Amino acid sequence: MKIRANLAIGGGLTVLALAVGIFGPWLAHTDPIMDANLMNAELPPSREFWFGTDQQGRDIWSRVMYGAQISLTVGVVSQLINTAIGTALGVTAGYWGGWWDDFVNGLTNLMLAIPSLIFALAIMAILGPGLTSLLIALGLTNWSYTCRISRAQALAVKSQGYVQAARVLGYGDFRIMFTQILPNTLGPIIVIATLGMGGTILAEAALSFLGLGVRPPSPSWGSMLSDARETITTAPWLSLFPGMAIFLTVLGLNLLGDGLRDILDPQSRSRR
Amino acid sequence: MDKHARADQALLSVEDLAVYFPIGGGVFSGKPQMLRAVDGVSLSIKPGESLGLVGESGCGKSTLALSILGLVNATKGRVVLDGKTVGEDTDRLDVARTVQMVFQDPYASLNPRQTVRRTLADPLRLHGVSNAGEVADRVAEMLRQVGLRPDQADLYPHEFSGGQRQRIGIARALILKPKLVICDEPVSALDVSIRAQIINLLLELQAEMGLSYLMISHDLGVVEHMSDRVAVMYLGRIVETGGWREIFEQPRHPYTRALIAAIPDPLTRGLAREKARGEIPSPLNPPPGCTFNPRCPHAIDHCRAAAPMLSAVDDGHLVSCWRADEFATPISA
Amino acid sequence: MAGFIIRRLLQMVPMLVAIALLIFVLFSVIPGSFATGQQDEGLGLDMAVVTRMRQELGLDDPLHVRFGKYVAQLATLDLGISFRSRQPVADMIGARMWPSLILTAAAMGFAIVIGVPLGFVAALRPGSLVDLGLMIVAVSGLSLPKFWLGILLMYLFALTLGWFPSFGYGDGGLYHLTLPAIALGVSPMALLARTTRAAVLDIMNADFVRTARSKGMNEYRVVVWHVLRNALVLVLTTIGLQFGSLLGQGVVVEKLFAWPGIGSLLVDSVFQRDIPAVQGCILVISLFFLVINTSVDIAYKLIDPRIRYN
Amino acid sequence: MKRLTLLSTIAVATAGLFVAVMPPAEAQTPRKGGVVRITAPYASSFGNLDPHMSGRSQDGQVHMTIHRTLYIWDSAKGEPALELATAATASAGGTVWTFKLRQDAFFHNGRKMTADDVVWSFNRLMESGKGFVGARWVRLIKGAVEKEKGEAQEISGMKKVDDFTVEISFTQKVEPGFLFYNMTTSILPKEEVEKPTWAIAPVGLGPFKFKEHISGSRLVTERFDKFYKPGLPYLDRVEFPIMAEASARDIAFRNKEVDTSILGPVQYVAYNNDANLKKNILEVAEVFTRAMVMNIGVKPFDDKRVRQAINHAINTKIIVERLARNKAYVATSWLPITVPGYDKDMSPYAYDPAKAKALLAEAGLPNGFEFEWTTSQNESWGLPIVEAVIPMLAQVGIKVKTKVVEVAVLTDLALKGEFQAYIGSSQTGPDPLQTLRCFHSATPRTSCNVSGYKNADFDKLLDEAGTTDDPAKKLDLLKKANAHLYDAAPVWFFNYNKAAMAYQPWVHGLLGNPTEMVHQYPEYIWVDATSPAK
Amino acid sequence: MSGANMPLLSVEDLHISLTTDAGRFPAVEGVSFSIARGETVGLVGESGCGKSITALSIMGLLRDPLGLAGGKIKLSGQEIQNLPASQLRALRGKRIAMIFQEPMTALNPLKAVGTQIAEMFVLHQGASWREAEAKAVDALTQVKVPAPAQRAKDFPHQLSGGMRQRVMIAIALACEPDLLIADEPTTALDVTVQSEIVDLMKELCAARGTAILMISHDLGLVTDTCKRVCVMYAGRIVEQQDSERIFNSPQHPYTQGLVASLPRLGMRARHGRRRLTEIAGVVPGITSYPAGCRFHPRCTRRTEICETVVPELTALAEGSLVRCHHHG
Repeated sequence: MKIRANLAIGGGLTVLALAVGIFGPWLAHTDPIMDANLMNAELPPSREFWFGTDQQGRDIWSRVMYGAQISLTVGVVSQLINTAIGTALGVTAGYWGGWWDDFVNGLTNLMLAIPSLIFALAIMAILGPGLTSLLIALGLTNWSYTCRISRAQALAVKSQGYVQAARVLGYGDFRIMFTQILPNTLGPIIVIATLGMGGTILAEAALSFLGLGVRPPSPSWGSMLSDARETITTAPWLSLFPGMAIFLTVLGLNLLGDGLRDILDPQSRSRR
Repeated sequence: MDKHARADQALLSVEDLAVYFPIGGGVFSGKPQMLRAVDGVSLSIKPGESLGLVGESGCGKSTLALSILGLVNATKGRVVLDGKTVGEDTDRLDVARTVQMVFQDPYASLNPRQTVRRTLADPLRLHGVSNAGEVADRVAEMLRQVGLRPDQADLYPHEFSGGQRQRIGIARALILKPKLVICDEPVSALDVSIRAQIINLLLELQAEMGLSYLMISHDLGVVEHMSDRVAVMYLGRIVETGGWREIFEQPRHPYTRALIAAIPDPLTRGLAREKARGEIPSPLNPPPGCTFNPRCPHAIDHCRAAAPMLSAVDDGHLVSCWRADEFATPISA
Repeated sequence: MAGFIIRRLLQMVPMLVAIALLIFVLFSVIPGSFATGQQDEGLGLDMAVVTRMRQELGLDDPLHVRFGKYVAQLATLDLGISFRSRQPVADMIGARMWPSLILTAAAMGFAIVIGVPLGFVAALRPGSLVDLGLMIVAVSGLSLPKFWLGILLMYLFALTLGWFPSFGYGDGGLYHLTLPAIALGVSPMALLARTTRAAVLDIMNADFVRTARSKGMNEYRVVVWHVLRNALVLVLTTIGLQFGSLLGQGVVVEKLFAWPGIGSLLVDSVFQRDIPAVQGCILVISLFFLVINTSVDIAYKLIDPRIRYN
Repeated sequence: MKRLTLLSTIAVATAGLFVAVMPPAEAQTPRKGGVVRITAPYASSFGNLDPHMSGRSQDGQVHMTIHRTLYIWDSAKGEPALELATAATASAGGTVWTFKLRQDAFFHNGRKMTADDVVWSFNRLMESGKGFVGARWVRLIKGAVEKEKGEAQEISGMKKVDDFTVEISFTQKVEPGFLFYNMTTSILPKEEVEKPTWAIAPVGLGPFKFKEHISGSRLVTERFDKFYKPGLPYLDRVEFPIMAEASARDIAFRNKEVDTSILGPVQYVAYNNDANLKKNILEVAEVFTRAMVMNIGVKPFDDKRVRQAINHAINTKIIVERLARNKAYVATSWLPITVPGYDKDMSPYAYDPAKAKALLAEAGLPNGFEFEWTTSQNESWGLPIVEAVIPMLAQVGIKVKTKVVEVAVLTDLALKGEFQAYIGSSQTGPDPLQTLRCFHSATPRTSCNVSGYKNADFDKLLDEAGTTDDPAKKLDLLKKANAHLYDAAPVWFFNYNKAAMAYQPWVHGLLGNPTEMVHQYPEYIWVDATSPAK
Repeated sequence: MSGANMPLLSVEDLHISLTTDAGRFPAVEGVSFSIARGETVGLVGESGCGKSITALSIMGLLRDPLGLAGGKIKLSGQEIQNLPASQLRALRGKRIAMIFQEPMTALNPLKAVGTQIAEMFVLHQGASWREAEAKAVDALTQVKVPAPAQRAKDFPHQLSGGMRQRVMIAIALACEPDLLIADEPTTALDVTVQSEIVDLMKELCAARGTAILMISHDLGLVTDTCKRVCVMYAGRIVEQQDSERIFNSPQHPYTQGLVASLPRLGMRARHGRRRLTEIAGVVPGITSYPAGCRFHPRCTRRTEICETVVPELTALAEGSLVRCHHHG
């Protein structure tokens, strides 16, 4: 009996993170923004404050619970945008080929050539800090792998008999792409999206560090961690808990992605 | 020439069709080469007739099939389906209602994410059958015709065996009631013990529905069994065509003879001298003269110098070989 | 071969032009201006100076005029003059190039030296506890924010153990290079471990490995003679992509460790709206990516006969 | 000498408030030699090594080391002191000044400084078509604007009297010390400036000469032996390791890899809680005022009662205590503690939500209102403060929408008036008159009247202070103007910054410079033998 | 058994199991056959019947999830199924060699084919690489590759399918093994090339006295190539016959059905177009083998006993065995 350990651990951590993301507001003890009590600033973990308090005297437990919402929103939404862009471009490029394929390839190489963090940094500088900007910045800059994979998948699926059959039956191109190609390319795309979600959460943290992250009122794990980095020697709990939240979530997503790859995309493990 | 194959009578007539593909080439990488996949092919099929198309990999039979279906553009020549020129007088839907295809690999030719019902019903809806009841009835009827139970319609392809999948493939090809069905190696991917079921089914359906078949196969036994007439292709050209009896009993082209000699069957022992040498050359740079000459056991100097034309040796039996007259003897015992 | 290399190099040109256009357009709409970005804090700003700066720097020209000038400049390999230092951007980047390159190379070296063997070991015992353990370690490397990892490394190796300095360039030697290189190299290391594992698993299941076994080879020879090279060919793409983008990923690590690379120049320039410097940095980072990937293509041509003879 | 008297008076008046703490009197004699490593904490690189071109504090660190100008800020006395000039005399009602120059000042290239260098340097600052940051300090000289516009070849108001005497005519009554202590008016050697290496290897009159600059990593200067102050400098080298990242700086400082470190509030507390580190912290009240500026042109901020209500609604004291960690002083009005005109008898707005509510009700806003608060992410005068204030304002019914932008954008928006309220930090010294002019109705928003404040009474007070010759009266007028601002509350008075710098125990001779803590006087710094730096 | 009559290879009561998440399944059950020196034996059956894994088990190359579950494999009387890995390796390539179905993927794409042949001489004859490369060219000459010295430097993708399979044959026969196992050696090739390859293999083996175990789904190919044929169905051998008699007088209902269902060339001319005889039903998968005779659900002659009792392999005549309750 083979235990798919990565799937189990990864899935478990991901479900946990999602649960926190959804139920965070109910799990939190206090309001993460309004309940700043400067008299309680920087208290270590205790019975009252499970994860301690931050510099403003806010309950870190509550902020980590709320932060899940923002961090996961960033991860999920921007990755959805990436997936939509990458899949749309990749599938059409793979299916149609020709000049469109050349164009999409060029665009993909262009996106790859400018490292996504740099690109996101530029977009954040232009749009200004904030959640919406972040979703756009991270959503527009990480689709090249999805595009490449979905293009390769579309190319592979395109030569399958059932796509030929659909053409023979008179299906239009878009109908073929939607009903025949897309459903059969989703496996690897889901894998990339899962892995990419982790990357996006980390990118948000990196942008926060560089001063261009998502910003309150609501906290994100990345901004919490970034804000707490100065106190790593004096009040380590400030960075420990958001740091662990990021680490475990991204680890979970990565393990889940690896596990899903074994199931959904067994033949192309080494592509990419 | 073939006086029976008048255009008005033929369901399908392919007239001097050529399909070339550019290979390679680009802004920085020089001139593309021309792959002559199909190079001047003419053939026709009458209503209710079966034409067997024989050839090995790279001979252009798949490209020919695709151009009949209007999915590949002709470089030269034309395809006339039911009196209409494909691509000019027809759109994709017209062609689809006239000609359909059964694919080789029953595993790859069914969308794994669609139920049998969707696979069969979607084309109907696409072609204007909007009444839900009628769609359901026709799907059920079609399944019955190919030997499946209507209650299996809601299963997914992986729940069927290879033979059953091929039945679904046939049902899909027939659901629009086409006149011509292109069968591309319909049994070669199936288990040996299943092949007979599918061959019998295809023949029954032909009789029942008055279908014409273009039967593409490298298995001469299957072709002989199913065809009225046979065409043999080699490197994009038809090298020999005629009635099934002429082709298999008195093949005039050395390639046809080599194909027969190559069948691993006790029946063909003793035909060693007819076997071809070496391998099929790349269609990118075919040999000069008769394209079969490097492999031909009977090649003479003239074969290397000039390409023979397809010409009649008998009523309806055309061969493209300089020495066709010398091979008038029957091949098998 | 020479023709192939020239062709591949020529193919980079349109890509670079496209990148130049993209970043030009992006940064022509960025809010905040260089002049106001010059202030640290407070508003003791002399608007007369601002106005003069704008004129001097040609910022009041219409967009298409500026782009024309920019392209004309680029055509002569001139990246323009920095708003901030009034030095040629090319000189500024030139001064940062070497530190960036050694950091990137060291990080990639770390990633390859650790990641590839890790992936190999894991793949030779697929599904074992060793495999699972190694992969979780590798994936953990992918799951840490770089700056946090960097701070932890500093804390451990500089402050607690005193093995390495916590920051700075020093004389550019290994002593100062080690910690930033590890911080930067951990995520490509993890990716490489993962890719190597997958590649080796793929190859181990390949038919020709079965052929090798049927020849009577022992597993060691099977791996050395047949698996290694094929797996490395599969890993090469990942190495290329990672290496190529590492110069850009260096931003965070350079800023944290006060490493004088292009990344930290870029971030500084973004915040101070030194647009010519920003554009120059991104262009150079992209050029680096293109050069690395072109090199990988050429390397493929050298080691993979399937490509060599096509 | 008249001017100096005035300054001295002001200095005496405020000396009691100085927090600038000199290191305890040294028992040891300064040691010659050694290296000090002063961290550059504000950005990942030095922007421009030309002192005329950069006003950034971080670049100023280097300029203070390599260059000198006519005056220098005397941190001990809290006033500008003569540096390259040995005497300055005023005539014509304070509009014409004659400077006697040092005769022992040499550039690093060995050439002696003369009056020509001063004339040339100031002329350079006004060169047309160049955006020299230092221009603003020279613009008050007669003929400077004409030269700037390209209408004149030379600044007509500058005259070389002899090789070591310069006469400068101004367009109005000025105190030149407040202008020419700025490093952006450094005296530079023409022949070096014209060399192509100028931008990368500066040459000046300072105690240390340029040695090496690894862009983005460090800058090194070494002792200049012909420096004009006898026996100085002590050090062989001054190094500036660049470390913008506070967390990394903390580790590096604790690891003894750097000799000084500017402390943010978080580290200020941490270091003060550490018995060892606590001993070596230098503190100074800097001339920066942090405040939420309200746009008077936007309703309801046009109503004084609303502005006062906001000041009452916020518990400033607790924010300064807990969030700024006492690394700041609660602001009473606009002028900071170390600047003449600050009135120590005034007390800050009391935290009184009830009163705030009452004021709001009076202003017709019993249910409060909502506004957009633009902020940067600065830890001392940005988002964290806003986050702490939001719940306080909520208690009196004021809802806040935050708009987070970069500093560069914040400045832009502020100057354009595109904000309802923003929080920022303003330099509020050392010259009180110039500082208060930022609320004068004649001052455009693009200069510094960002709140758009207009009040005739206030204008009158300032105009009078600008023209009076009586120092006591001037001080009194400044106090009145400052008190006027307190009542008018065009801003939420948050705090005056306290700068804090940790230094290693072997470093001596650091001075708390209230104009900018990182601008040290390198010639006075020395290190004892325990310094590990080589 | 005396040395002279001792078969080269004898497989006795071989069992191979497949382990999946759902449990262990018998993929091959009670397979026995033997091959004499120089003899050609065919193993024929449909996909999944266990013929290929039987071959792999002889090579000792079974890998997870497949495993040997019982039985003996003897080479010249010596049991080899439990030999230590190193001794088994010494046999592989040297005494038993194997050719695989896909000549493209069975060769390392990154190595010149000459080198891949040369490996055999280095491994088994201790030759230096230089000698081995020279011998590789000889080996290519023997498999009738034109311009062998140049081809030796070629990489697999530069060769056609037929050429690649010749290279595989050269590798397999490099050390003149006693037994060559050919697993569907021509399935991926074109019809005209197929017969050339088969002829070459037969010719070379005959010259060396090498025995052949030919594995294929193609009844025609096997009977054409081999003297004796074993027919496998669902993991068991159901019939063993001289190849002459397989087409003429098959004994097992499955074999009979197969022969009757094939549209052989010339049949229509001789007998007219007759409806082909069908074998009803589907080929069972390893995890769903029926009890009793595994062919019984599809058999026209089945009775109750077939559903429960596994028929024994019974000898009918010299070299003729059948596993059926109702054979004949």
